[in-house]
Parts: sequence; C-alpha cells; structure tokens
Amino acid sequence: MTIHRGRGFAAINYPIGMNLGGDPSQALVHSNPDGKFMVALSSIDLGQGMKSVTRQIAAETLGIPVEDVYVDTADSDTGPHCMGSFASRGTHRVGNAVIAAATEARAVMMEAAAEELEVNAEDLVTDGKGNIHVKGAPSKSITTAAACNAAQFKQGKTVSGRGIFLVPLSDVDPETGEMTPVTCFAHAAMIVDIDVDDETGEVNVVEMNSCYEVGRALNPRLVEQQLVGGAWMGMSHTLWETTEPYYPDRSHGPVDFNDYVMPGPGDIAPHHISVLERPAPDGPFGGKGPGEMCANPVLPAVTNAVFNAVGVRIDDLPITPEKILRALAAQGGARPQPKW
Amino acid sequence: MPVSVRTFQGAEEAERALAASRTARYFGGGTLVMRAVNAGDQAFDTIVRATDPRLRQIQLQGDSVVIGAGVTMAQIIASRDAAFLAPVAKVIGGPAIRTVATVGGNLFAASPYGDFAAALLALDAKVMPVGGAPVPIGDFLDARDREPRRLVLSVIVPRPRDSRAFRFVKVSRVKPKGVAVLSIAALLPTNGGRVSGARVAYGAMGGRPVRALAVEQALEGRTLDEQGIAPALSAATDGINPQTDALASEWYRRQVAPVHLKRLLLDQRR
Amino acid sequence: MTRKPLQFQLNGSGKAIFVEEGQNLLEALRRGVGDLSPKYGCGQGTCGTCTVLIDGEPHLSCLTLAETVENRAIETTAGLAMGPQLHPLQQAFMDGFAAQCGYCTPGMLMAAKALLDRNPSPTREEVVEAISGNICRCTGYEPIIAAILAAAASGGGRRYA
Amino acid sequence: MIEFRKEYFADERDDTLNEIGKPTQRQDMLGHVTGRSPFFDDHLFDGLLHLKCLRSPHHHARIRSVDTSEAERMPGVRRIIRARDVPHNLNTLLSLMGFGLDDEPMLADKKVAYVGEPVVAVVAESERQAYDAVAKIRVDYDVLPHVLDVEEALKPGAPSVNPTYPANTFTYHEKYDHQKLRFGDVEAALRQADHVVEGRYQMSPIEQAPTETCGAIAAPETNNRYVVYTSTQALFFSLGTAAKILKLSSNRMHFIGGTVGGGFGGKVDSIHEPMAILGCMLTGRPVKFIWNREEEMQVGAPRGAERWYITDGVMNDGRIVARKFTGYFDSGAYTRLSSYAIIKSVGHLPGPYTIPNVSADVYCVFTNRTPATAMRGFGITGVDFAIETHMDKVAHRVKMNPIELRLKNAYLDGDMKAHRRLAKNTALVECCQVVAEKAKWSIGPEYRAMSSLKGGGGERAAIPHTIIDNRGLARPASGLGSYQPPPAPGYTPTPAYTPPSYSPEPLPVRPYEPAQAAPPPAAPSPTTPRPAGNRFSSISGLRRR
Repeated sequence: MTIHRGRGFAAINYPIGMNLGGDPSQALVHSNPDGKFMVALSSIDLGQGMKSVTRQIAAETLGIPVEDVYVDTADSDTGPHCMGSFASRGTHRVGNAVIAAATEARAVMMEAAAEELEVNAEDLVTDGKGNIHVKGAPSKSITTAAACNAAQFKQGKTVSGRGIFLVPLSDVDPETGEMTPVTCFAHAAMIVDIDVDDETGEVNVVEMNSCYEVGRALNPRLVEQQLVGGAWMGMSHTLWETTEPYYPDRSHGPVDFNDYVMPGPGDIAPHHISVLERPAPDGPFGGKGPGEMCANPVLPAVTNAVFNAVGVRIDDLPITPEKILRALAAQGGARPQPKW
Repeated sequence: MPVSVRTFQGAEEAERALAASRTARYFGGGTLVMRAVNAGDQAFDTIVRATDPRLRQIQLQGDSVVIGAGVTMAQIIASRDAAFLAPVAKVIGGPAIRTVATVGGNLFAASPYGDFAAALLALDAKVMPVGGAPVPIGDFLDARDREPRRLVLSVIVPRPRDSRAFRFVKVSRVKPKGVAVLSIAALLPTNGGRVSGARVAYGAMGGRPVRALAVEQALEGRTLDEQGIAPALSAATDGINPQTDALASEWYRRQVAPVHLKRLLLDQRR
Repeated sequence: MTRKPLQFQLNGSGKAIFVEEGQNLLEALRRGVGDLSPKYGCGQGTCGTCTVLIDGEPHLSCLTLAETVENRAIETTAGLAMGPQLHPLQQAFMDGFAAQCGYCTPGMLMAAKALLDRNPSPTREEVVEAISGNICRCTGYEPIIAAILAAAASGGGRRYA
Repeated sequence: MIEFRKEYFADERDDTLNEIGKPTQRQDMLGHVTGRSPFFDDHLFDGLLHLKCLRSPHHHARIRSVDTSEAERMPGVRRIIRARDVPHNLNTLLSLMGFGLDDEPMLADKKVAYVGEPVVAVVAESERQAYDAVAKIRVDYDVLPHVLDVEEALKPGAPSVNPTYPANTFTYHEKYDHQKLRFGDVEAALRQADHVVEGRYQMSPIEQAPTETCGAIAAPETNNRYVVYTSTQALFFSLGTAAKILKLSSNRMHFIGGTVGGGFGGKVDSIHEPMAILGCMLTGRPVKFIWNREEEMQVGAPRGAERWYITDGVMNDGRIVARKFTGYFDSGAYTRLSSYAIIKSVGHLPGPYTIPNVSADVYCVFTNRTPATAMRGFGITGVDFAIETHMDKVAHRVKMNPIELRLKNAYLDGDMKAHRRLAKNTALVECCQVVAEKAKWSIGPEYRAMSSLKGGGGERAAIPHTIIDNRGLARPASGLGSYQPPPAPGYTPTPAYTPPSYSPEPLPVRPYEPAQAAPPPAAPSPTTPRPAGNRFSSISGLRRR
C-alpha cells in the first residue's frame, strides 16, 4: 500500500450581512427599577451564540456588567421584527440594532443619573461595573441601580430604548451586475495536509493550519467554536457529504446518519488557527460574523491537496474514494507533485 | 393498524406465534424492528418477544461455543468463551447499539449491515432454529430472503484452534464507527505454513453475507505472503455481485475488495 | 389502542405510567414522565441524541420498547446534577464551550457518563469510541472530546460514579 | 490551537472595552448541559394531534385523482387536509421581501414536480395513526417525463418543471434568463493572455443535517389566536409566510422559538408553521408537524448543487487578466432561495482578487428534484470551491507558488471590484502571509512585505470600458406576465414585510454610498440603455407596490 502526503492551499473572502440589504432587524432594551436590563429580540439562536453576543453588545453599550443583562430571543409578541438568522446577518444586523436600542436606553439612564447628581448628563461616564460618575471625579457617583430606580419611582422616566438596523435595499443592474452586495468582508487562508491511499482512494486529513480575519472577535470563545466546528464541516463537505451520491441521478439518497456520511470523532485532524481582527467599519464594535465563511477555505484546500498528493484533479464534490480511484486509474497511477 | 406486543416465556411459543401470523415480527434487540415501528412501517402489526433465558446464554459445547440468538454485541465483547468474536462485535454500531444489537438480529440484517453474520459464515457456524435441527449458516443465509422466517434459538460456532487463524476487517467511511463499505472475515488454518481449508466471507458485498469460494480455493496449499496470495487476490470477486448503495458503488467494491483482502491476508494493519 | 402500566426508576425515583403498545422509551420519558432531556434526533438509532443509561449501560431510548424497562433503573441528563451542583461532565462541557446548539449535548453527556462510570481515566481513543454513536453537527467533536478528558482528569469519573 | 494575532490592524481597534472581546460564558450554556434548553418540541400539550404527509413517489407527474375515503375512516384520524383547504396555496418565500413570483403550493394540486412533494396531509391522534391513515390514501398519477440535470433542463424540448417559469429558468429583471456580470472586455483580454486555463466544477447538494429536525407545534390560544412553537431560524419569515398562506392577520399568531437545535440554513423555509396552524384551525386542537429524519434528509431542501465553468486569461508572470464564469444553480422544482443566492454569488465574483476583466452568466435552473434552499455559505461556498481549485490549476500552469499567485492577484484596499464598488477593510494578504508562516510554506520577501493597506487604488480603482450584450433575453414563453397568481383576497402584507422607506436614526457609517461609486458611462449597448440599477425588488419581475 502506498500512502501519499499532500498539501493544499486556499484563500477566500466572505460577504458579511445579507446580500443587497433591505433586511431590517429591531431590538428593544429596558431596565428593571434595580438597573438590571432585558433585551427583547425576535432573532434566533441556533447555536451560533446570538443570545450571548447580543448580551455582551448590550452590556458594552449600556456601560454595565454583562451579568446585568439578559437576552430573550424569538417571541413575536415581545420581540420586534427581525428577518432571521441566516446569510451571516445575525451579528451584523441584530448587533447594530441592539447598539441603537441600548444607546437610547443608556441616554435615559444617564439623564436620570444627572438629575440625581445635579450635573449635566454629558459630564457623566459609566465604569462598566455598575457605577455612573462625573468625568474625572469618581467620587461624585451614583450606581446604575440607583439611577434606574430614581428614573422609575421619582422621575417617571422609562429607561428603555428602541433600535433598528437597516441596510437599504441595493439596486442591481441587469446588464453589468453593478450592485452594493454587502458592507464588509471576512477573510481566510488555509493550508491542509492530507494522506491519500492510492490503492483505496481513501483520504485522511492529517493537519489543518488556518488564518481567519473575522473583524473584531466580540467573544473569542464563540469565534473559536465557529472556526473549529466550521472547518470540520468544510472537511465533511469536501470528502463525505451529499444527499445524492450519484448526482444528478436521484438514486441511493441517504435517509439516515449511517448513509449520510460525515467525519466521525475519529476522523478529525489537529487544526491550528490564527485569528486576525480588522474591525468592520459598520459592524457592531467592528465584528463581522465568522459563522458561514469558516467552512469555505477547506473545500478547495483539501481538493488541491489531493492533486498535490497524487496528481489527479477531482473537480466534482464530494471527493469520494471512488472518484480518486477512477482518476488514478485513468492517469495510470499516482503522480505526486512537488511540495511547497 | 396499531402495533401490539406479545411477550412469551418460551422461544417455542414465540415461534408458534410468529408462524401463525404473516404480520408478526420478532423483536430481538430493536435496532431493526423499533426503527421500523418509529417509521410507521405497515408491513407488520405485531411484535413478538421471548424472555427465554436460553436466548441470552453463551456456553461452551465441545469445540464449539453456543451463542443464544438474543446475546448482544456487548455480551460478546465481555465474554471469555466468545473472545475470538470480540473484534467483530466491537465494530458493530456504537456503544448504545451494541448493548441491544443481537447475534440473531444480525443474521437477518440486510446489506450493508450483517458484519457479524459474515464472521459466522467464515467460521462455519450452524444456525439452530427453535425446535429444529442445526442448519449450516450458508444454507440459512441463502434461504433467508426466500423462505418464511423462523425464530433462531442460537448459533453454534466452532472455535478456531489457533486464534490467529481467524481474521476480520470492516472497512467504513467514518471513523471509528461507520457502516460497512465491505467487511471480510477469514478463517485461515495453516499446516506447515501452508493454508489448508480456508473459509473467507464478505459482508456488504451483495444482498447478504457471502462466501468467497474462489478465494478459498486459490488459497488452498498456499503460503500467506505476496506470492502465495496472488491467485487469491485475482479471484477476489469471482462469483461475487456487490451492491451499489449510498456508501459505495459496485465498481468501487470490486476495486478495493482485493486490496483489503491482501491487507487482511498479509496481516497489514493500518 | 391498549395501554400498559409501566414502573421503573428514573434518576433514582420511582415512576409509574401507562404506555401505548409499541411506544418507544423516548416518547414514554418525554410525554409520559415529562423528562424532556433526551431528544428526538432520528428515531433510527443513527444519531445518539436520545441516549440514556439503563442499569448503567448506554441505550438509545428511541429504539427501546418502553415496556421492556419494567423495574429497571434509567438515568438521563435531567438527573445528572445534584441539586445546584453540576456533574463534573456538565462542568467540563461548560468550561470547554463543548456545546453550541445544545441539542446533542444530553446524549453526549450520557454516552460520556457511561464511559466514565466504567473507566474513570479513559484514553482519547476510548473517549472517541464512547461517543462514536453520537452525532454533533456544530462543534467538530474536538471540544467534546477535550471536555470529557478534562472531566476524567478532574476525577469526575469517580466522584459521581 | 487558536491564537489571536492582536498585532495585526491594532491601530484600527480599541482593545480596552469592558465586555466586548471577553471570553464570556454563553448565556444558554447552563440550559444546554442540564438538558433544560427549551427547544420547540419541549412544550407539552394535552390532546396533541400529529400531522403526516402523503408524498409523491414520482419525479414528475400529473395528479389525476386523490381518494382519501378509506383514510378518513381510519381510527384516530381527525382531519384530512387537501390542497383546496389551503387558503392561499401558492407562495414563494421572498415575496415577503417584495420579490419573487409565487410558484410553490403548500400541498400539490394539479401535479407533483419532485419525489417527496407533499400531496395530502393527515391529522390524527397519534403519530402511528397518522402514518396508518397516510398509507390508505390512493393517488392516481399520470407520470410525466422529468429532467434532473441543469444543462439538460435548458435544452429546447426539455420537460417543463415549474408552471410559473415554463422555460426552466428564473427570470431576472423581467428581461434575462440569467444574471449577468460585465466588467471590462473579457474576450479581448483572453485573446491577449499568455495562457487560457479552463475548468468545470461541480458542487454536490448538501443537507443541513441539524440534529433537531424541522418542526412546529400550533395550539389554540386565548383571544382567538394561535400560539406556535417553532424551530424556525427566521421567525418573521415564518410568521409572514403563515399569515400569507393562511390569510391570517399576523398578530393573531404568537410565534415562540429562538432556541434551535442547529439550522445551517435548513430552517428558513417556513413549511411546518403554516401546515401546523392550518391543522390547528381545522381541528381546534394542538397540532405537531415535525419531519422524521428521512424527510429531513430527502424532502428537506438541501443547499442545491452548483455547476461552474471558469475560463481564466493569465500572463506568464501570474497576473490574471480575464476571468469568465458560467454558473448553473440547481434550484430543484421551485425557487425557494436559489434566485437570491445567485445575486449574492454574482456580487462575490471573481473572488478576493483584482482582475481587470470579468464576466459571468449565472442561471437559476429548475429540475425535478427537491427544491434547494439556504445552507451555510449559500451562493458562495460552491463558487469559492471552484475559484480556489481553479487558482491552483493556474499556479500549476504558470509554474508559480500557489500562495504567491494569490498574493500577486489579491485585492487591496481601494481596488475596484467587478460589481463596481471599491474594496475596503480587506485582509486577504495578511491571512495568506500568516498561514504560510504557520505552516512553514515559504513565500518570497516581496510577498511577505505586502500589505492590504498599500498599493491598492489608483489605476486599480478604475472601471474599465465594458462590453455589454443582450444574450439570454427571456423567451416569450416565460411564465412572467402570462402567469400571475391572484393576490390573495384579504391578504395585505403588513408594513413589517416590506422594506421600510425611511432610514433609521444614528447609523454607523456605511462604506458604499451610491454617490461615491457612481457607475461610469457604459459602452454603447445594443439595447436601449436603462438607468443603471433597477430595483432589486423587480429582479423577479413582480414588484409589490
């Protein structure tokens, strides 16, 4: 048996935020009298961390600890309109809507504090720990709890805010395709090392090295979750998955997880990730949203690694052992390519 | 039609209940039957169970081990007497499947399932139907899809004299647990370094586990080295009709059967 | 549709319910008892999200005929924590961010508990084998494997076994 | 395993924020590890009914007759639902955003166009009873010829899949049977190139495969409303779709979800909510409609297959001077989101590179298979696979280090992109450099010295003289105009579903203001030149006013 090591490279960018715009998202923020806040959304957390990232965004904007904020997602009676969690729009659209809502709520909280401290709201800052004080004079201070309490019971102010984020609908020119597709791009480059068994056509992913540029990493652990899981899915799309194994023939379509093959826990390879953070001009705190793009560089990187290993181009996904074996037969055996 | 469940103490009563109804299915471990029930399968409306302790026993009988049809893969792995079958049982499903998947159920599993039955075929096991006489497993499998199903009480498996003479490999697309692209079981008794009386069986290389008779003949009197096995490899798929399914095509199975057979015969582990 | 009485232990407390004939344990636990921690993922025995322990062994509740658990002891994720005190596996999954959508998590935890209860200090290969019947679509498995190894290293296998 | 290279773009970031950038625990993690996170099916209802569908066994067939009489008499059956029971039985998802022709029934009426298309729904006391009753429904079909390959579907005489688009192609801008991208003069540049590199790439259909299958439970609520627990990943898509199909005011439905067992794009289609609510309306009982795993895999819409042809013109030094795309998206029997994904895809071409001449013709093709929909990276993943595999071929042809080839052609801040907007906030160069260093893949010093911030713009910001054409004018046979579903009486899209005409107050700066990127005078057009940029909402040819 001969095992051929191969190395492949790919680089990609990814449009963040739903293509062409025209897709608003809204958020509502309000506080209890003790300065603890709720964020009401109709947005969806399908595992990407919507609840968690919007919670941090709200806390940062309000200037209070994250523990003082909870996010409720997806109740159409309480959560204002949102198009949904898809097209890498969640963090970008909903995050910006939450910033707008939290900014409005913060303003009321600061006015209430100003009234209590008998100063101008413009002179006040939050310390992120639950206090509001006069710029440069930390001693002249009031807790966010006291400020919100006063707003509620003394001043009759609602410490609340509404936010919407809309990227207006772009035109598309029918002749040239001129358009404003999105407002920012994430980036990635990946190098994958694989082994190819030239007798069975089996591919074993040995190691992945990657660099992802995701705008500001709003929560590094959530970014890590997306990149690690997304790269696994990229492997899967390249070497395993299809609903139609003999496409365009419809026969033998998988109906369970035994037939719909994906990499098992014994197939995964070490993945060394570097993250770059170039803030997006209009992303929430510069965040872009890595959820969709993270799988994309893996497909071509693995495909190119197969060529590098045995000299056959498989341009038809998934790259099953059968496709490699047929290509090797047509080529008359493996032709390993120079390594970089 | 709602499903009714009938549980019997004795295997014989269960067998009678099955024989009496065309719409009854025997419930071994549930991996096949419960899946069908969950999917609303209209082919049967009665589940027959038996709590007969004989179905769960593993016992030595001369040179053989008698394994109850209701014995699970987990039991096989834990059993000293059936230790030579542990490597096979270990690659049947994941841990939560192995606690219920039974030896008897595997005899009826359609490709690509049925790796354990392939191993029993290579080991020249006999199938003991309830209230019947032992049937060579080959004949049992040949008749399986044609004749009305009979409840199996146990399988009688001759224990290989030399444990190294029995080899098994399951090839799958997913690690560590995946359904078979193919599996190969081989009993390779040697005499003075030469193979004598080999039995080789494939799983997932046709509708049911099949013997590779051409391979067996080509191995007779040969040594287990590159040169010795060459004729066997060229005969690897003679008389074999692999299926095409979601995991692999007939073409691929034909291509790689000799490769995995070679690796098994030369004991090349990857 | 005939219904049968069924008694069993669930996370240490006795349960007595009626189940329909042919009903699987997953439905009996979810609708019959109201333990919603085991999840439906396929009803085919191919995804592991409904994994529970029966007398300490991992089983797929969707493939288990409910009436066969008469007088047996069942464990689910709902019973993992001791009051507010999380099981070391739960703590390790949290610390390791080993869940995203969280749907496969209860099954993963049960598969892992079955391993640690028997083998408190498993190798990576043994962990991989233990979860080999459980599908996760989000995490790429690595964080889950790491969390289970971390729980074992923390002595989690022993403390709650 | 993961490192954050803070030294890159440090001067563009303030890293001293209180909460942003912190590894804060997920708000939902405790619920996940205790098994208490409330997914849609984790809500129990007394008297819950179950809904199952009878599905087409044929790729393409006319429905001659449907006989449900035996099914109606089956035990536990509470209601059989037919196409005629659906208040507005024709929809297209993106009508909620003001474009797209209604082209898909909730239950097939006259014909079925793919294996698995729902024809009849049964609501019964138990899942088993629903299955048993479905098995008793008799449908008499006239099997029709079918087409499964995108390029076959475009040939004259191919079976017509979708009555709304009889020519098997979605119609763009009321004008073309495909979406065009034209930037510069590709053909001339190809003639002048040292090398022409061609490739064909096929992306397979991919199942989102969330561990939680799609579903919804609808129950009668007080005040004559319906509460709906759903696995949707687009709450107001589902709410609006239900309102339209059921001709039900949106505020009579209370949708609750937001905790979803994975979506990956497969939970946008809003199939279960309207069906479950209809079952609830017709029985007065809580109704659950959930796909089993087999349905999720073969009836649930995958990310459709894509076929791409790429032709590059390359100079000996590795500069790519021309890139031409022809793309075919396999939309399956209905539009769902494929028409939209193509616009997204075209806006993405030619990938993260500055190429002076680019053209693309991308077709949304109807075939007799399960409709395609969104899936992680929809519109991009497939073409990125094609582009980056093609880049490797180009590198091989010109005998160049593949990373250096990318860097030589990489887009930089200030470059003009093929969709005629300036590139900003780019970082392809740095990603290539960092990963090369990590994996010890050596690249030349001139490439290590590059920066996304330097060397862009100037000549690279110019919009070239562009050749345009009117190839692919939609055939008159096109269903557009000839087929207009009557607007559902009583249904008026509520403001929530049409893009607000106002712009919200304080918005972060948006990079691309139309002003700053005014289109240049286009080359003489064989057709009457139209004002640059028609409304996106008319891409489908149906504009809601």
